[in-house]
Amino acid sequence: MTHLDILHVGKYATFIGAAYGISVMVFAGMVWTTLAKARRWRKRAQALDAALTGR
Amino acid sequence: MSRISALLARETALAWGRGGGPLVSVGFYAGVATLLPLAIGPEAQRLAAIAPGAAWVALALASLLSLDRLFERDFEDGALDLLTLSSTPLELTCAIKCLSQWLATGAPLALAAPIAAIGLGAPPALAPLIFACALVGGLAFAFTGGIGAALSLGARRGGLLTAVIVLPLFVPPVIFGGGALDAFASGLGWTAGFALLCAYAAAAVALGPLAMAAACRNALA
Amino acid sequence: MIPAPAFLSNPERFMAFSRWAAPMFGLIAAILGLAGLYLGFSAPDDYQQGATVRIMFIHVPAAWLSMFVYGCLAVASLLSLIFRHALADAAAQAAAPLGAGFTFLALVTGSLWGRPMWGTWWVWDARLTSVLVLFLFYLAYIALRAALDDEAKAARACAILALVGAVNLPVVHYSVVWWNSLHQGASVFRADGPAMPPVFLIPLLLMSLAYMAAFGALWLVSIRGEVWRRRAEAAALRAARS
Amino acid sequence: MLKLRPGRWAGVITALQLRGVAVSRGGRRLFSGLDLDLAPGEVCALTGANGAGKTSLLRTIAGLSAPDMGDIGFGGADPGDARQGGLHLLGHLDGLKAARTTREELTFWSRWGGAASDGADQAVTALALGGLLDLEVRRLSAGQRRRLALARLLAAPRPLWLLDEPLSPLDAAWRARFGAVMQAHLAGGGMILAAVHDPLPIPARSLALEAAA
Repeated sequence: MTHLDILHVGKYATFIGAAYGISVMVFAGMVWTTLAKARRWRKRAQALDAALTGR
Repeated sequence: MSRISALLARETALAWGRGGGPLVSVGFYAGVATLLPLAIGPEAQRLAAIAPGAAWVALALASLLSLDRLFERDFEDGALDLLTLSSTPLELTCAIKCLSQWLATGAPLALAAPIAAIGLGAPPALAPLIFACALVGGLAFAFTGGIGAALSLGARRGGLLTAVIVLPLFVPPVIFGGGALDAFASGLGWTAGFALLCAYAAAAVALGPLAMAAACRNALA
Repeated sequence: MIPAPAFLSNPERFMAFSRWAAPMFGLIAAILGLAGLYLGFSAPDDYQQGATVRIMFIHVPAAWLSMFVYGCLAVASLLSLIFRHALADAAAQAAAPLGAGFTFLALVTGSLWGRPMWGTWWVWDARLTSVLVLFLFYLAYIALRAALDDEAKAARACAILALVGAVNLPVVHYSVVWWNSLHQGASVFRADGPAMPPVFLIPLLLMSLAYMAAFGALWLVSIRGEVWRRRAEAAALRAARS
Repeated sequence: MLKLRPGRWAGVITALQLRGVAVSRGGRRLFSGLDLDLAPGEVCALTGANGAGKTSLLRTIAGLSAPDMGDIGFGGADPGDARQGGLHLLGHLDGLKAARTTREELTFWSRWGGAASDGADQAVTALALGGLLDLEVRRLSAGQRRRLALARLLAAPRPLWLLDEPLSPLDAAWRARFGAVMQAHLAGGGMILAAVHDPLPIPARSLALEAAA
């Protein structure tokens, strides 16, 4: 393993890591916002329906 | 027929706006062409390399300017209702609006394009091709831009929204026109790029009004 | 009139369907993803690109998804225009941000993949440039949706824009490829089908299916959120009037 | 007095029939179950509070927007043709450009409406616009500007007039005078549906729009 190879692999590791890291973050962001939106609006809709039927 | 010529005369007069319309577009165009060397530096060799492309992109941006007046004014003052309630199909009315936009601001811009390009250092031999590209490209920009103008009717900050909608649609004509100019400047065959530009302009003229009319009906509903 | 697909016209049926379908897609995505990653990382380095080929497993699926999602957006918009169903519009509205997310992923991973070989963060490669312009189309759709207040008008205007985009995208792709051939012929990505050794093809396929399943799950949940939002607003309207 | 050529447009619209029409705006239902019959020579005043949907109803009849329910008939004529050549819609906004002169606007809109060559001149005499022809629209008073908008109705005669508070900017003298013009239009077999707040200068049955229950 010449010096270059280590660097070679090492250098690649940062790119691979960065690519996977960003992908995981973006995916997590998409999942969280989607679920949060769905839950928030379901609660609002059910609360309003309850208030309407309750009246 | 008189109805269509009457509309063309009216729309061209409004777009011309006693000289105001083209003045704004050409003024913007000259402004961009002036700022470029100030930013990049006056070295002729560097400027000449980007002159045709820069002139072409500046032309595309300049044709964005007068788009929001294309439908917005008639939509807000009630004229669009009356233009719709007519035996002339709305698609044809939209096409005539874009055509008069092209006549009033596109053509003057096409005259300014060679001047700006040569001013930036493009070879004078390029002038006729830039003028031709600017004329045909202007038609493509007007009809594609009209779609953005019609879609953003009734939206807040309609003008900016039109630009965001329309710039991705400008990618093909910008590439074809820029490619033709670049090919000519480096002595290669420019006809392919120019032919593709004409094809895109023809498609925009044919299909654009369909989307515009649908968008106008939607905004009026 | 062409009969609308059943689940389109009846939100109730869609809500019941998506209630179990969304988690199922999520599960499929997780399983396929893990399998794909495991196989991908256990495969040997590529003789040319070395270890960076691993980035391909998340770049190519993202790039494929960015186009697939725009297809879904265009189909949903077409159904929304023809049948005027709020559900089709909700599907289109829900697909756009997800599509933009996948396109962003494709651009970032593409740039990171090209960086070691080309030494620059951005490579004007035909495919990458097309994905960049596709990203602009998504932004335009989301901007138009945000700028129009009236729901019914926003639905039709955005549907028209999505279809105009769908007609223009092949032309954009062709013009970028033509532009690329004009300036420099080289292309960063050779990950197109048979030229790739099978040891990479299988994980790539698994990852692509995992991404699609993930999008399916996210899309269904997002549409459910849209349906709840519209119900909440309708309820608020009724409450205000009574 | 203005002589209208009666019956010239007999083929286009012979009646207006609304059956169970429901209209909503911005997702809110304004009214429903509206019925109306208008025969040639009849005028109907549309009343109702602001926001009751008078303007929306006129725009729906004109075909600019679609009704939620119910159907709109034009006495057997094809709705598309009827709306392209058989009716005039006069809205709050008159679509006149401030920088253009009265003559330019009148000639364009009468040509656009398909008026005969002398149509515009007839309208000028009927609404006394002679002195204003070379003035720019922005120099006209509200009353003069409304008379210019009303001139369009006369320049290109069409059977059905859909008017949205047509007389509000006019003074008493001009209201009476336009009342006579409306009478002439009705005598010629025309129909008028006018959304008004104060009563029309001519006798007319009225239709009140109540907000949806």
